[in-house]
Amino acid sequence: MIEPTILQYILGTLILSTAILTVLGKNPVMSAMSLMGTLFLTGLLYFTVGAHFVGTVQILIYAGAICVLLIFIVMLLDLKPHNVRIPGRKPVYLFAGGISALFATGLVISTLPALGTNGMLDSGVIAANNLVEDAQSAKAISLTLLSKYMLPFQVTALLLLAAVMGVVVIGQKNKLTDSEGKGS
Amino acid sequence: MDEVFAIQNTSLLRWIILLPLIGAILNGLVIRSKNVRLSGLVATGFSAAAFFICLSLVNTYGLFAEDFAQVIDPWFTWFSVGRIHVPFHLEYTPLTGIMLLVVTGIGTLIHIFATGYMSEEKSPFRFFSYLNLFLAAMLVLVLSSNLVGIFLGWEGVGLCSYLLIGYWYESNENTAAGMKAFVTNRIGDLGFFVALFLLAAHAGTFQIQELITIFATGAAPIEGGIILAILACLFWASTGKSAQIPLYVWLPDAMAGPTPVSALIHAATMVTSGIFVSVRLWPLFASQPSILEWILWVGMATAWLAALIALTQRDIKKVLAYSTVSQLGFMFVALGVGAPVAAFFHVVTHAFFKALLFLGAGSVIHGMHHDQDMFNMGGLRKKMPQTHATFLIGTLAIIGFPLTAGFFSKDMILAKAYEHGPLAWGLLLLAAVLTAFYMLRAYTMTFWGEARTEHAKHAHESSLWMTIPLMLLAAGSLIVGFMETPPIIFDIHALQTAIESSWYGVSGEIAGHSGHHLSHATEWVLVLITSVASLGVAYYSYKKFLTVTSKESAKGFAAELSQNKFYVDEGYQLIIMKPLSAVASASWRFLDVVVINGFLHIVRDGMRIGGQVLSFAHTGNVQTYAWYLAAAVATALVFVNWVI
Amino acid sequence: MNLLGLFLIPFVAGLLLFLFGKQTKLAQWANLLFHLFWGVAVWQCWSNFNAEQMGEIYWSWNWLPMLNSKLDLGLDGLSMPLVILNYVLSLLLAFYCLGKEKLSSSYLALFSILNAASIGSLISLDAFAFYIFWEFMLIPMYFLIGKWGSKNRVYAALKFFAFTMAGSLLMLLAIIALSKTYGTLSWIELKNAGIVYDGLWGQTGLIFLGFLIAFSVKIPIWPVHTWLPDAHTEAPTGASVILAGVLLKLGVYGIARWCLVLFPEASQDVSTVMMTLGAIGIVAGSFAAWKQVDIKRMIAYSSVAHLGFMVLGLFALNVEALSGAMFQNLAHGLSTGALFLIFGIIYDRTHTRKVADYGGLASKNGLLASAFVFSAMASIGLPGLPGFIGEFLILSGTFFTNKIFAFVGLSGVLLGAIYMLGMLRKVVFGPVGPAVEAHPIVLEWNEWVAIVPLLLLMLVLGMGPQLILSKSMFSTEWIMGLF
Amino acid sequence: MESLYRTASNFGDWLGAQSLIYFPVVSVLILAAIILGAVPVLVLAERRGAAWIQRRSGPNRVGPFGLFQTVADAIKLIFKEANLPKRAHLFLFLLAPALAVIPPFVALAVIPLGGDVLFGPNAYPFQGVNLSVGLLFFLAISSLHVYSVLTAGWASNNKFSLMGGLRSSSQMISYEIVIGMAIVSLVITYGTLDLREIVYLQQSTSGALPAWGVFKQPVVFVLLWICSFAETNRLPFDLPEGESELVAGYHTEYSGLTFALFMMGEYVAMLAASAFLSTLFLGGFNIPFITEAELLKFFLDMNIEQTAASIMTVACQFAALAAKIGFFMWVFIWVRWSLPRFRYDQLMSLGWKVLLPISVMNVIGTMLYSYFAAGGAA
Amino acid sequence: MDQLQLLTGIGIAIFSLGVLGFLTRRSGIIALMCLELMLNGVNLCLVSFSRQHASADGSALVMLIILVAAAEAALALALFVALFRQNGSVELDDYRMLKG
Repeated sequence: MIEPTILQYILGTLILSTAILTVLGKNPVMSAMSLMGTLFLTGLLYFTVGAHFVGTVQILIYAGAICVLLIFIVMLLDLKPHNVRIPGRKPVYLFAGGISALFATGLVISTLPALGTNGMLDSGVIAANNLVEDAQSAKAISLTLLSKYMLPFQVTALLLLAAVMGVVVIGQKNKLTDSEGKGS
Repeated sequence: MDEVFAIQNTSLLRWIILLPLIGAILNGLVIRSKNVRLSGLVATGFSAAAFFICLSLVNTYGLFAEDFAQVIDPWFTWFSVGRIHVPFHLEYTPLTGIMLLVVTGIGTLIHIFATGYMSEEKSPFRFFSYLNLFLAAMLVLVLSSNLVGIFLGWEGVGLCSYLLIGYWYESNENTAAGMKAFVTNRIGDLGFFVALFLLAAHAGTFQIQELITIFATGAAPIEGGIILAILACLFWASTGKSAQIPLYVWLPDAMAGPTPVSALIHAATMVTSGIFVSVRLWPLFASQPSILEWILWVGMATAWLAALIALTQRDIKKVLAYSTVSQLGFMFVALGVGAPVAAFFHVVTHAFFKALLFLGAGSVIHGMHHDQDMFNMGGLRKKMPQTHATFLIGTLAIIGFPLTAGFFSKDMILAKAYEHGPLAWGLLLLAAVLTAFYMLRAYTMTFWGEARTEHAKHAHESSLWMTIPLMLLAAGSLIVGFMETPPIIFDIHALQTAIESSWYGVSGEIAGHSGHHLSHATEWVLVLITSVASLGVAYYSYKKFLTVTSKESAKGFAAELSQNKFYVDEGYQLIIMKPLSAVASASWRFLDVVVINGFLHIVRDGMRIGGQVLSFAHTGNVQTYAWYLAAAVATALVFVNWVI
Repeated sequence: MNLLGLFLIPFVAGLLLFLFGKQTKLAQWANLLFHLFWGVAVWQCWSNFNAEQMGEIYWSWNWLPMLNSKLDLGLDGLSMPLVILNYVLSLLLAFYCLGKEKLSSSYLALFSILNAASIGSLISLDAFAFYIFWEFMLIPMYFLIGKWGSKNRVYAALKFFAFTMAGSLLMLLAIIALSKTYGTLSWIELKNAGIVYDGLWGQTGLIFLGFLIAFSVKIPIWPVHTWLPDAHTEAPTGASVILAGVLLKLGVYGIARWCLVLFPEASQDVSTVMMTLGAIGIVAGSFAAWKQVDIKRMIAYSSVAHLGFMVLGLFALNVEALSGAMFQNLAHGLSTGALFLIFGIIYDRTHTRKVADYGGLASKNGLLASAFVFSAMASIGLPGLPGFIGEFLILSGTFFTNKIFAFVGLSGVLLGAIYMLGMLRKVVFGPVGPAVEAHPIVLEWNEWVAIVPLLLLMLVLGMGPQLILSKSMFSTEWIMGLF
Repeated sequence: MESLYRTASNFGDWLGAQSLIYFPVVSVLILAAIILGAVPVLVLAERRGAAWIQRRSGPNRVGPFGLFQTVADAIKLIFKEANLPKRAHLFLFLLAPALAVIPPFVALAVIPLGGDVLFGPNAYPFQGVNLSVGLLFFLAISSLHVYSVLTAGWASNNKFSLMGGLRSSSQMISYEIVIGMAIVSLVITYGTLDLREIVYLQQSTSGALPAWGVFKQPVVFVLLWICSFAETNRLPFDLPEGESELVAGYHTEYSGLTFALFMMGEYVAMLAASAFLSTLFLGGFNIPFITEAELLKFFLDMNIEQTAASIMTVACQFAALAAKIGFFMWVFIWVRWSLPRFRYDQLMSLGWKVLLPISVMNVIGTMLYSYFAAGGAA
Repeated sequence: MDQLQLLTGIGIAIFSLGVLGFLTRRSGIIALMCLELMLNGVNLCLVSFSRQHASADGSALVMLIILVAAAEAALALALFVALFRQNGSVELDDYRMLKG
């Protein structure tokens, strides 16, 4: 049982607020920026639990590439707040809120109690930390990825290739999107 | 019954069958020569070879031997499953021997004749290979030692007759006639099938020898009803193959085939196979007298009906055809009165003189450039003397002119009929008289009087290919009668011994039948009555038809009726074929198309409509689908967390 | 006895044939070559085939433990003749295909895979494996009909697929139930598992019905037969031949192998009903065939009638009838196959199926005409040709159990003569028809090579049926021993 | 002094950043001070260098050799008004300069500046943070640099700025691909992502040469060098701010302190890049031909007590690193005043059609090499 | 409360927010962002699970997810650009070509 640290609380609040901004923000650019914030902060959160590699990759790809793309496109299409429609219909919001609330509660109920309680981490913080460090190290992850998840790994590679080709085909007209497509 | 009969094995018998078969294959598949002489000679060669083998057999194993040794050719096992065991064995008995000689001998002669007759054929090889094939099948029928084997030949000859009737396939009539022949025979064969089933079910064997030795003598526990049923079925089959009422209708139409075919298949050999089989199985028939009555009266009716129709036919071949039917009726009458010997005797003699008549007619038709209407002939006796002479002999033989073949056989039948009862005798006598009438009519109209058409004027005698067989057959129809003669003349009984010795020692005496013999006086009386009546009527009809014009045709209701064959074909069409065909199309159009497919299409359309109805849920908007998804997952969550 | 090769060779061959792409000619010769290899395997199986056993497993692979399914391969008197038949037909078709531009490499490939599937379902002694192969047959067939068929092909293909699928889904349910109940799907184990019969509407009964219906659709038995005429009519020649020659037979085989053996009591219960259906099939099929104006359709309906005979034979439940049915499988496969093949060859030249367009074939090509007549005669069961043996055994067997059905069957014999000869009369004989007039009907060597062996085989089987009967005798008696 | 370290790390623990920032405050403070001090020097160096290259005497009035020129500029900038354009997105407009400065700082935090400082048994590495994935971390952080440009371009609501922003974003992303590929082959060679380890790997001497990365992966060295120009928007890749085309690109609207922040950000980025390059290829803080141990022993032999000796060692090493950084900085300046600017399509085609293939080829080559060097075993 | 519980909670919250956004926002690009949010939430949970069991599986899965997300984002954006070029809008309501 490791109590969460202040830093983690801070990060959590930031993450949630940026996420809310993303969802509810009027201005697409702001949403995109705050999405970037969410992702970046999530990366930091990974750091706080010792998952350096994952955190780095998260920042590198999510914050560094995907969000740039998003923002880039938003800017390219020049989506102004006034041409981003927000549904005026209350019930939609109500329903959606209800459903997502349902998700939240349901998932929380079904997962949280199981977490943190089992012995892995209660047996001495340090040992657990080392253990976790090892488990989260780039080496361990790569080994898992290349041994246990070999097939998914390869398939994902193929998927990326396909995506590149698809994007090239789709964006052929416009040089910019073309290069962006490859850029991802 | 081995202790009674010493069984001799020989592999000679199979060659009798194989030789014509080889001939057929050679002609039909290998040589395929357009040259009629070549293919004719090949075919003739093979059938002649078969004939000589038969001769050698006959003089090896004897024909009229008192103590006859059974000869078997155990060839191979055809098929054998559970209760059904069918060996393909061939068997030689004196009866078989005689039939073999008749088939191969007359067959060979007809081959020779055909070589001349078919001279202007495009593809003679086909004809000759069919002929040889027919011989093979017929010989299987004759030689086989069990009923399934006989059935093989039985249907085989049916096939060949089908092919040969439809030989000139360009015209629809011929093919229709062929099909009619085949189907009618099939109807008969259903009886044969059932007989075989009954045998398989109750006797467990198809071997004729076993059947006779076990069941005719009542050695095996089998109730008479079954045997009766079997015999009835076999008789039904015979009415098909041997053209008796009600299935005789195919035979006259079968005249559509080339004349040699009519001579060989539809007069001499195939059509008599029904009688042949009955004679082979005679002890069985004898053990069931009740079936004989049926045979008698069916035969009688056929003899009459055919004779009556023959009276007014214009087509010479039709006349001969109906006379054949009527003669077959005679033979069945003979069976019916319990005289297998007489029946088979008539088979043999009839084979000769009817083949002779047909070939003569063929020669005439050939001379007349294939005009078959007698009203267009006349005065041919000058033009084609040999044909005329031989035809005359044939006519005399068939009307029973004393000391010809027909005289002896028919007289024997009449005598036996008289033994059976005056009524049968009287009717049969009248039928014989009718025979004399229409045969003389045909003869006179063809050969006497004036030539009534150009064809007739320029008719010419046929080549030796055709006349020589005629002469031989004429000789045959003069002499074959002497192998079985009444006690009052020469008193020869060769045929009787031959036949009775081929029943494996079982007597052919009819159960509870007093075998009393006629006194010589009665015999004389009968003979005289018969001859006088026939000859008288013959002379009358000769006079009547001496001066006939080509325009003349039948007058009066009876004549109409007879000329139109009593509308039997039309009746069959109306009563059987039309309703059947209607039912057929109804069953297809209604059951398959309307009911089943209709149901299916209803189901299909229902599904289609349902799909269209349900497709409104697809708004095409991503978020709608997202909503569905979310709702589903939410329900799942609720279920997981709060329900279970 | 290398049973694996028996269906792997054609399967691999099929996959390879796909690679030939546009090189049709090459593919056709390659196909022939593959048949050569396959022939070696078949010959091996035939030469050291042991007729004195039933359900002996020669090769097994525990492929799906979680489904209690093992890939058991075995060959016995039930399957052997059909394997041979399948090979022979396929080989002759391989000859037939030569030089036909339309029959591209993918056609041959699908064909080869079809063969693999049918052989597989013949030699697999495990319900699930059987089902897999059974279903796998549909796919190539569907494409063969749907792509290479004639005008109305899509409808036909869909109908064929829907019917057979509907049937086999029931079989799948039955198989699942078996696996759940008895924990095994191996044929021999199931047979020894002592399946208790609790009435036709009990569990076992329903399982039985599942199998039965699936096979009945495939055979097809009377009420569910309407897919057959369409499929046959629209299918390309080769597909028709294999359909008539092998696929339908698998229905009969399936009933003998799975229904009769595993559920004897149930079979007894339904025997009367099935025989009635079979008899109806004979009569209705013959009637329908009589009234067709489309030659292939007429042959198809004649198949319906003949398969009615086989149903009679299956459910007469005695040795004669059963071996008769098994033999009739072969006979019908050869004769109808020959009919379809010959007519297909004619159709390749005339491109019409209407009877009215034909006539006088004999004067155009005598040999072909005689081959046609020969096959027709075999199909109407002329003695001396295999059809007779089959029908005779079946009907006599039926006669032993129930005379009425035997008589109805006999009417089928008669009607067969009527419609077949009627067709011959209009197509082969008579004055020369327009279609025959318009096109030269001269056969390539390879087409002769395809036809002649069929005719010879018919002759051989007609006079020497013991060749096959002796092979299947043990099996049929073994099965009937269960009753 | 050690207690200082102690408190610092305890503070870090209290903050709950066990492994995020293992907190050697001193080194960080020193680092920050150095950087902040270095920037004006660099600016001056740039201007003098430019002058020297252009055969003119640059700023030489304020102080000796104009040493205080930049200070003066700084003061001017600080007191100048930072004007905010109308209808600009205020938040982002102000966020952009911050984003320009922060990432390079953070990136520099993972660069090892020197060996360990020893206090008795404990050794404290002279480095901002010792991350196990420092290499990747550096990339990740430096890839964030693009946001400043983007947001600046968009927020200042000016078409030139937007143009500059878009350009720079696409340019950066494209060149990051190349960098990533190059890094992959480098990682294969070194077999670790830990920069400190990498440095120590280059400590030894192979033959006549120090075991520097530049000798192991010359291609990667060149690639990364070129890319570092692109990443820092320096000539010849300074299209985002092509004065002649888009007035000043993304920072057209900026003035005063905000502009100063951009300037500073650029120079810090250059520093970071140089440090990165020198760490990876020029043996980082290693002094050629002398290992840390030798150096330490040398000082100890002059019987200086341990901590001081270690500190002196670290100082020497840091000097070595500074020298290398200086070299790179000078090359930056040199290139800027020597080469013309690329055209945009040339830039792209260079990135995609030349550098990327080369780097991929290099990766493959490296793989094969390492595979067979390891004797075919994986 | 445990660290991991906090992390997982945050992940779940992000996920739910993503759901909310995806269901309500009409702009395609923002919907895409919400998608990314959901993925991110899942990642967070996975990381905490993988830490919980001290095994690298979770993180490995995160890697894969990130890769897929990258591909997906690239494709989606390219599509949006194409759509926008065709008929100047990325509003989801304007595209109902999938209507059955």
